[in-house]
Amino acid sequence: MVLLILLIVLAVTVASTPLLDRLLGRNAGWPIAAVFLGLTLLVAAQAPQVLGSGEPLEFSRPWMPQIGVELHLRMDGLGWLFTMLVTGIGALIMAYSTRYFPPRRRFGFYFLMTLFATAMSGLVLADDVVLLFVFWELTTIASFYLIGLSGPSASRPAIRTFLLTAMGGLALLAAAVLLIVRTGTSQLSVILADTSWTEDTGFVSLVAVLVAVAVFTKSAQFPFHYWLPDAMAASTPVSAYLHAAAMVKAGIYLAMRFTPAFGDLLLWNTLLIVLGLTTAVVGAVFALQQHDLKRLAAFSTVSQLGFLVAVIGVGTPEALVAAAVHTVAHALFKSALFMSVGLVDIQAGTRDLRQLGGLRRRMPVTAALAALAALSMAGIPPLLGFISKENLFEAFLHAPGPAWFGPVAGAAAVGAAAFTFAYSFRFVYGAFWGEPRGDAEERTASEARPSFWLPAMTASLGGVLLGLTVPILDTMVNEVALNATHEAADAHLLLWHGLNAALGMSAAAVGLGALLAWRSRSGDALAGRDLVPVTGVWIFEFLHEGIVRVGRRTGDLTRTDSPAFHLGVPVVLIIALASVVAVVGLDLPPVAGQTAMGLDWLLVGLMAVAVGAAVVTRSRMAGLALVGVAGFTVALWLFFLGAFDVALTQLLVEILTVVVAVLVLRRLPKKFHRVKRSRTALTAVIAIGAGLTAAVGAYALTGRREISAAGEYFLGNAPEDTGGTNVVNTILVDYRALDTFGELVVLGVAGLIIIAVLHSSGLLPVHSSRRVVVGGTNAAYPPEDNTVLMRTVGRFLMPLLVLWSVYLLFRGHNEPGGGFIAGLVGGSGFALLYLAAPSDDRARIRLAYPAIIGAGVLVAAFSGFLGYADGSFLKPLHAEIPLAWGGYFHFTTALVFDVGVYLAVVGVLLTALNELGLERGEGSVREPEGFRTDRPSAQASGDDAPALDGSTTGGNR
Amino acid sequence: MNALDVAGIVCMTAGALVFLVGSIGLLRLQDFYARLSGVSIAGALGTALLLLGLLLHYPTVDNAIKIGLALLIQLATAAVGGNAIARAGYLVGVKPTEKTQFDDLAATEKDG
Amino acid sequence: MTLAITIGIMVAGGVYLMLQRGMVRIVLGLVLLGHSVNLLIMSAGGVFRRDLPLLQFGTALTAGDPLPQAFVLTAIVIAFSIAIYMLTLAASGSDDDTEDAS
Amino acid sequence: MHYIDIGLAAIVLAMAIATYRILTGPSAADRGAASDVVFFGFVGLVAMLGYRLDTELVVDIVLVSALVGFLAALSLARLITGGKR
Amino acid sequence: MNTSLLPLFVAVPLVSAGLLIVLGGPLWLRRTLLLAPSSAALLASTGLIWLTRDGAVFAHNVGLWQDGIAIPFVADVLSALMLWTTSLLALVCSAFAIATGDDRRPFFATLVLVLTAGVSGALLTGDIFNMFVFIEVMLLPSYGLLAMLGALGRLRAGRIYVTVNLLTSTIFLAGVALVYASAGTVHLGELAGAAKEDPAVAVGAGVVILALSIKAAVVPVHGWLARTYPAASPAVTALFSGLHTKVAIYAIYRLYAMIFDGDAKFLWIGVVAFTLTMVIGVLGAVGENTTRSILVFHMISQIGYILLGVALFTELGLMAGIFYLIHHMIVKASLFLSTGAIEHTYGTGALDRLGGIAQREPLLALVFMGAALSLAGLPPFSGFVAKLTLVTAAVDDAQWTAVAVMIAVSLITLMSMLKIWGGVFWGREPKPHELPEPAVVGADGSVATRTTVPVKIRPALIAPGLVLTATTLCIGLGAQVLLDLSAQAAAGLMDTSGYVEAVLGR
Amino acid sequence: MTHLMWALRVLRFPFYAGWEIIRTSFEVMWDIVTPGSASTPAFVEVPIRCGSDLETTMLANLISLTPGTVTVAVRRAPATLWVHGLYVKDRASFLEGIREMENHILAATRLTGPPESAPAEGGRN
Ligand code: NA
Ligand code: NA
Repeated sequence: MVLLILLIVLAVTVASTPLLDRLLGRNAGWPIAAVFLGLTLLVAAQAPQVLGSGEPLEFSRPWMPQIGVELHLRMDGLGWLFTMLVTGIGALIMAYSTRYFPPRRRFGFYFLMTLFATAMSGLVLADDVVLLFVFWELTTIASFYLIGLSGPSASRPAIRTFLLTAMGGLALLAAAVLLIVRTGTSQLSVILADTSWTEDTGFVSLVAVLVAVAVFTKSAQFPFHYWLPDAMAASTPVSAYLHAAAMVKAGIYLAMRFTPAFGDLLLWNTLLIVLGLTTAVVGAVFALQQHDLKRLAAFSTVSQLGFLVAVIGVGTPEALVAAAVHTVAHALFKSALFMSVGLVDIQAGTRDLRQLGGLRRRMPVTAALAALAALSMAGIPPLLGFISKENLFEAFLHAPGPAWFGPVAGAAAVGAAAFTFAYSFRFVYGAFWGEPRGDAEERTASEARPSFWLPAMTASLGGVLLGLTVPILDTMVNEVALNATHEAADAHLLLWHGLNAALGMSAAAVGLGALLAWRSRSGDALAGRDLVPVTGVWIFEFLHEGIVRVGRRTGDLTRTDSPAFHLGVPVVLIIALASVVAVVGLDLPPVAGQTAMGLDWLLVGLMAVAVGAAVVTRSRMAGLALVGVAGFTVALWLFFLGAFDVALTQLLVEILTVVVAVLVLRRLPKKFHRVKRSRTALTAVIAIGAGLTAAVGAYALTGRREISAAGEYFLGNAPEDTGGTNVVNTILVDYRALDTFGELVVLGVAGLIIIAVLHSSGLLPVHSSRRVVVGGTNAAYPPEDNTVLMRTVGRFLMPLLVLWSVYLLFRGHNEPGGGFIAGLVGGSGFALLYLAAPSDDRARIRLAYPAIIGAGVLVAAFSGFLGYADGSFLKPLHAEIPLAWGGYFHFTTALVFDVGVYLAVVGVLLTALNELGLERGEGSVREPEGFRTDRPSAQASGDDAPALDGSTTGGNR
Repeated sequence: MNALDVAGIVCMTAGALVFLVGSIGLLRLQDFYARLSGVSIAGALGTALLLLGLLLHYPTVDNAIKIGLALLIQLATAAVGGNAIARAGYLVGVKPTEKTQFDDLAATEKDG
Repeated sequence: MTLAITIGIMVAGGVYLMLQRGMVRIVLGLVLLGHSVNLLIMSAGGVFRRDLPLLQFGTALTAGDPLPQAFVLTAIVIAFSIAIYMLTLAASGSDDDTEDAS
Repeated sequence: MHYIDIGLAAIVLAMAIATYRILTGPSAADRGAASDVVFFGFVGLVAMLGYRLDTELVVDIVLVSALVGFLAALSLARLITGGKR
Repeated sequence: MNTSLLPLFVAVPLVSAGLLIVLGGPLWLRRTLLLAPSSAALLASTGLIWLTRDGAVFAHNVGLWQDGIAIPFVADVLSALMLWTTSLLALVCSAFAIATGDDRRPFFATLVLVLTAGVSGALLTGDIFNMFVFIEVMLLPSYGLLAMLGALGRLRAGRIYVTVNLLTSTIFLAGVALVYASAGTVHLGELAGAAKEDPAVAVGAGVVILALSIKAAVVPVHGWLARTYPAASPAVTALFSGLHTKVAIYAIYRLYAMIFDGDAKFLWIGVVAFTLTMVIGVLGAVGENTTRSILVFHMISQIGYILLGVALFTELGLMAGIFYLIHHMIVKASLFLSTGAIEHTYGTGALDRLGGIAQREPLLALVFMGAALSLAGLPPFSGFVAKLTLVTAAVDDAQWTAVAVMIAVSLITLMSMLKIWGGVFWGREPKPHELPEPAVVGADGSVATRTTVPVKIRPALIAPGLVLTATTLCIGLGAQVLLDLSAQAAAGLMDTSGYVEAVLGR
Repeated sequence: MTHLMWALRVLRFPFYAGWEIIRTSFEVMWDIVTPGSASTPAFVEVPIRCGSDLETTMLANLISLTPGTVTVAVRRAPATLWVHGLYVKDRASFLEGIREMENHILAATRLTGPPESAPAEGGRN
């Protein structure tokens, strides 16, 4: 319950930051600090249970039961320690922030900081690996924005930080998933208690490496250390929190948490100790080199975390005790140090050591608290830092592995500690002692108000107090070590352990450090020098650039607007698929009947001629005509195969395609574009491959069964089911009317989009190569007289076409015909009118063709809805209507449906003729009035869209 | 096979051959305007014979009307189509053969 | 087999045209491909029963499978719709060349 | 082999020849004229196939073809002149 | 449930579309006719999800013809979920189009309605030829929407789009023909398991799947998508991204489960292709320099993730894939809409011309970033759950390469999202003269010369994205709801007997 | 009586037209199948007497249908056709041939039969 309260209180705090910010501005930090303090006390109050009796607090709720993920929280000693740090240090930083920032609203800051605290608490309390990961990533996201808050210059560092820590997060995710799948649970404590997976060396090594990557990235360990100083772009309170209690400590927590599983794994020990100590040394050296106090503190964090990682890598209970103590010590001194950097920065206007000096006189309190923190960091008794370092040294000496490994590790630690002493000295001496070195401003710096330095002083004194009363930490550190290693520890923390190796090492570190500080003029001699040729940032940007470049190349693979490329790839894939099938081979049934009749060969020959010619011609007109010939041949084929309606449709469509295509082709040059020979060869190869594939496929995969059950059903039942004897038509308007409905919508939409596209883009003018050369006075020129022949013939044909089309419409259910064929015939009539007209103006067909299309769709849909009277959409209804001359007319709503089809077809043909066939005024897509008057229904559409009138009715232009 | 059938086959075969000769005309005749004669051989006589053959095979009143109508339409439209293409060719300046004796149409232009 | 050969010829020609420059040739290629698939659908119904599925005129026993015929009819109309739209695109905006470099 | 097949072959040959003319031109008008022949050939083929395949219904196709075939010819003529009526 | 209502998902928008053409009418009426069908569909599909949540399958023989003869419309939890998501997206994208003024273009509303009708039909039909028809119903309006709206290159893009899609549809139809040739039916219920038993059916169905893969833009047939989507208007891109490729993905799931019965011997092909898709897509994304082209390449990459679920074909994998699919549709549309709002207002989506928008538009920034983090698979958004379950499924199936790739790719995904973030939301604000003229003229038809950086992005442009980002957050936080439904859907795909029983009564 | 005569003339017309088509077809076909060419082509201006559009159309179409001649251009006032003839020996005989056709058409279209008066000789020489 406590755990739930804790998280809820935090979440509520996050949610209330906008309000607090609005009411209090920067002072919003006070109530937040109070809340954090309260939570700290709440957590502290759990110590008797969690630390004393070793009973962890637990809470659980289902979240993703499908994969066994729960909202499972658990606070043991380890969790308790980190929660204390998160809330305790959090309270100090929040209080500090109220004075650090200038007095105005800081919405994003408080929101993100509290979110950060929430995420961090969640992280250390999560007892579910998925939940752990969720909070882990939340800290990443929060830190990204916190860094980014500082303005444009911070965006790159923020992004670098995000990507690097997200990479670690992904490693953690991989580890989590591996564990879930392996152990069948996502509960962390169960996984860690399970020894079955830790015995599989390969598996445990993989998981260990993944977790180590997460730890190293989050805790800024070599070679991922660069992000932490990089992130100094963030404001100082952010840095203080990030470095002392949150974010980087997440890595430490993770490493400690997984020690029960990996503690005995030499790979883990070695990895952590070697890289940890390397980081400790490198970070300390770099810290000594800095001029900027904040960067110095940042490299110091890198180094101190190196110590922590390395000692966790040792894996013994004693080592974990040392880790626990040092975690606390570091949290206190590092938060104090950062806060003092902020104090100096604000009060003196700079944090550059080259400008600072002698501040102790004007800022004595700050000087004192900084010195105390630095002393703790340097490992000087009686501060807590001294005790923790003693324990660290002791632990390193007992590092696992070969006998020489412990002493070497110890020596490295001493080296790092010496540098630590040196940079601690540089920090305090450079800023507060000596003489002022800079300009006016910091000479006039004054001490901050108590409310500003008090939080820092608290942290600083905490190190002193705990150092003096260190045995009170015994229970806690023993419990932490127990939780982290699953082995009991029996540590007794003391300031004075007697004369032992660790004390000697401490002395050596201090001595060497003093020597180093003296020889390097407190670091000035080393500062600013490039010790290594490349920086981590450079490597990151190099890799980043590299990936972007590779990405660019990848995009280039398909970066072409030539349809040929995009069309060619699928064809090649099909050929490949066919080749594979051919190689593998199929067991096919025998051919079920005769697949060739003598006459068929005529059509094969005709098709070969037509297609062959269409392929080689360079004339657009010839191309069109020849493809038309191929289309006629298809119609003949359909006729051969007994598909009479289909053949008729194909024929009509072919003609109308030519009619429409001509309207377009005249706007284009006579000849097709030239194509390079190499391309011709390539496309020919692909084409032949595709042709072979199609021919073999068609032969092998079709015609090997008797008529299908469905086909048999239709032939047997159509008259009885539908009252129609034209079985194909009954399928179209009865059985599968839904297909036909879709098809008529497709056709209608084609008409609409032609209008829409022309509305937005317009057509090309007639191509110059197609101009008439004969003069206007030539008797062959005047259209009025010269079209008289076609008009006269048209006058006789038109009624025939209309009659014929109506006849076809009505008889379709029983004999060849139906809505499509009838519509195409009717549409042909309009095409004739268009073609025979002596002028464009007289060719214009003054009908609201979009409305005809719409009416077609509505009529078809209406007949569909009639079907609901009998239980289903598009179910045809039947009635026998008595005829005047006797007998009955079998009426079915399928006929209504067919009327809808008819209308849509006619509407589309009208659209094509009017939109493509008529010339428009130059630069205008408007057409003359008159059209509008025919269409009252379209009038309203322009009312509140003056710029784009006719917005739903393309005819209204 | 009755007499009508035989007549039908004869008609059709003859029509097909006429048709073939017409299209050979497309190859052999000298200029565009001459080749239009090939078109009308195929479109008029050729098609007419073929339709007649069909009628002889299915000699019903119904078919007589339909085929008669079809023939009428075919002849009318073939003629108008031929005219349209001839005029189109003339308008875009398709050159007649050198042998052409005179061109009254071109003269109308000069007069104009 | 004859139908399969026809399909092969059309596909080869269609693919060839489709892979050339210029929208019009692409459209023509796609039209050919569309035809060939329609024939494939007919082939899928079987080519050995070739009588008309018009029950007034013939018998259901030898009629061709009507279902593929209905499919083809639908497919023809859809292909027609798209073809006229593609032709519009070919003459809309600029020349129908589909490539920048010549 | 049927008697009529000679005729069928003759028409197909004729259509092939016309196709050749479509291909070679030389003028657009020639292509248009040749296309007309191909279309007539189609009508003729249908008529003969009606005979050959024993389907009276071809009369319908012939009628529709005659009605609409005209459109193709007019359209091609229009293309030759670039749309001039 | 009265199953005869199922065809209304198709019929209602079509009637509305027809009325729009015939009636015209004032703007409010036209907008009502545009929004009402999607709203109704959203409600209806919510009900449908409720009814199918326990695995029930509802089928209706359209026209009441007998089983196996009629075209069946089938709703199970998978199709219900898809219907819900597509309705939501149609609604939200229409609202966005109203805000940008796209809806005033001729036939815009009509085309969107037809598009949604096509999508619904394709999702509900249990007949592969009918699916072809509805895919065409969906595509035709898209051809117009792409070419009539959007940037300068829209006609070029339109040409690629229409030709590739037509070729693909042709291939699809060829596949349908081959299936019919061998199996003698196009009815999904009768085809259940047919490809597993008969290799000839497998070839045909394989061709169908291949065609769907092209439509879904699987590598190596992804190029067309990357070239075309950025050319459309933002609202249209969002609509397409949410609907088009996703219908193809849905169909792949459905058909592979039904016809192939999840046949294990072909799955490796999918694993290879989809893994490649993840990599190529994300690399392409990171190399691009405008918001939309980055997002479009991502989409390709994410399609790889989604389809991996079906390539695993385990209960867990399918569940993860379906969850991913729903999540992705919402998030991707949100991203297109929020970057679209910027593009619409600032006239460009080029990263180097924009900057500092987080400062000016904190809400929009939040909307974008939420969706971006979700896309990259970060908690607490739905993308995290999607990635987690999918990775778990892949680990469970021991697809180690795929696991490694998924993890690595999500880092690069984040990288490219941060590229947008750094280029557009952070960084220097652009000077007025650096921005192009607004891409679309104002609602009053005026075209003003740009003298200032646009003041404020209108709330109406932000709200649609906000709705979707809020949805992804809710799905992430309450993951069990969608996970449950996805699990149910996956179960329906693993064992298709319920579906067959519903459509054939056996 | 007039009507009966007219009906007979109408009935006769198809046979006339058919015969003309057959005759001219064989003429041209002979030219096609024999080597070389006997053609003497020309574009001829043909003044006509046809009054209505129907008559003009019938004449122009018959000209086009008969191989060897094709109507290229039409004018309604004064009614004139421009015909491309493949075998134009001389202008007069060619015009005479057309006039013959016209007579048959007018006989069929007019109740009164073809006008006896010769048209004004507007043609060129
Ligand atoms: Na263009
Ligand atoms: Na002639």
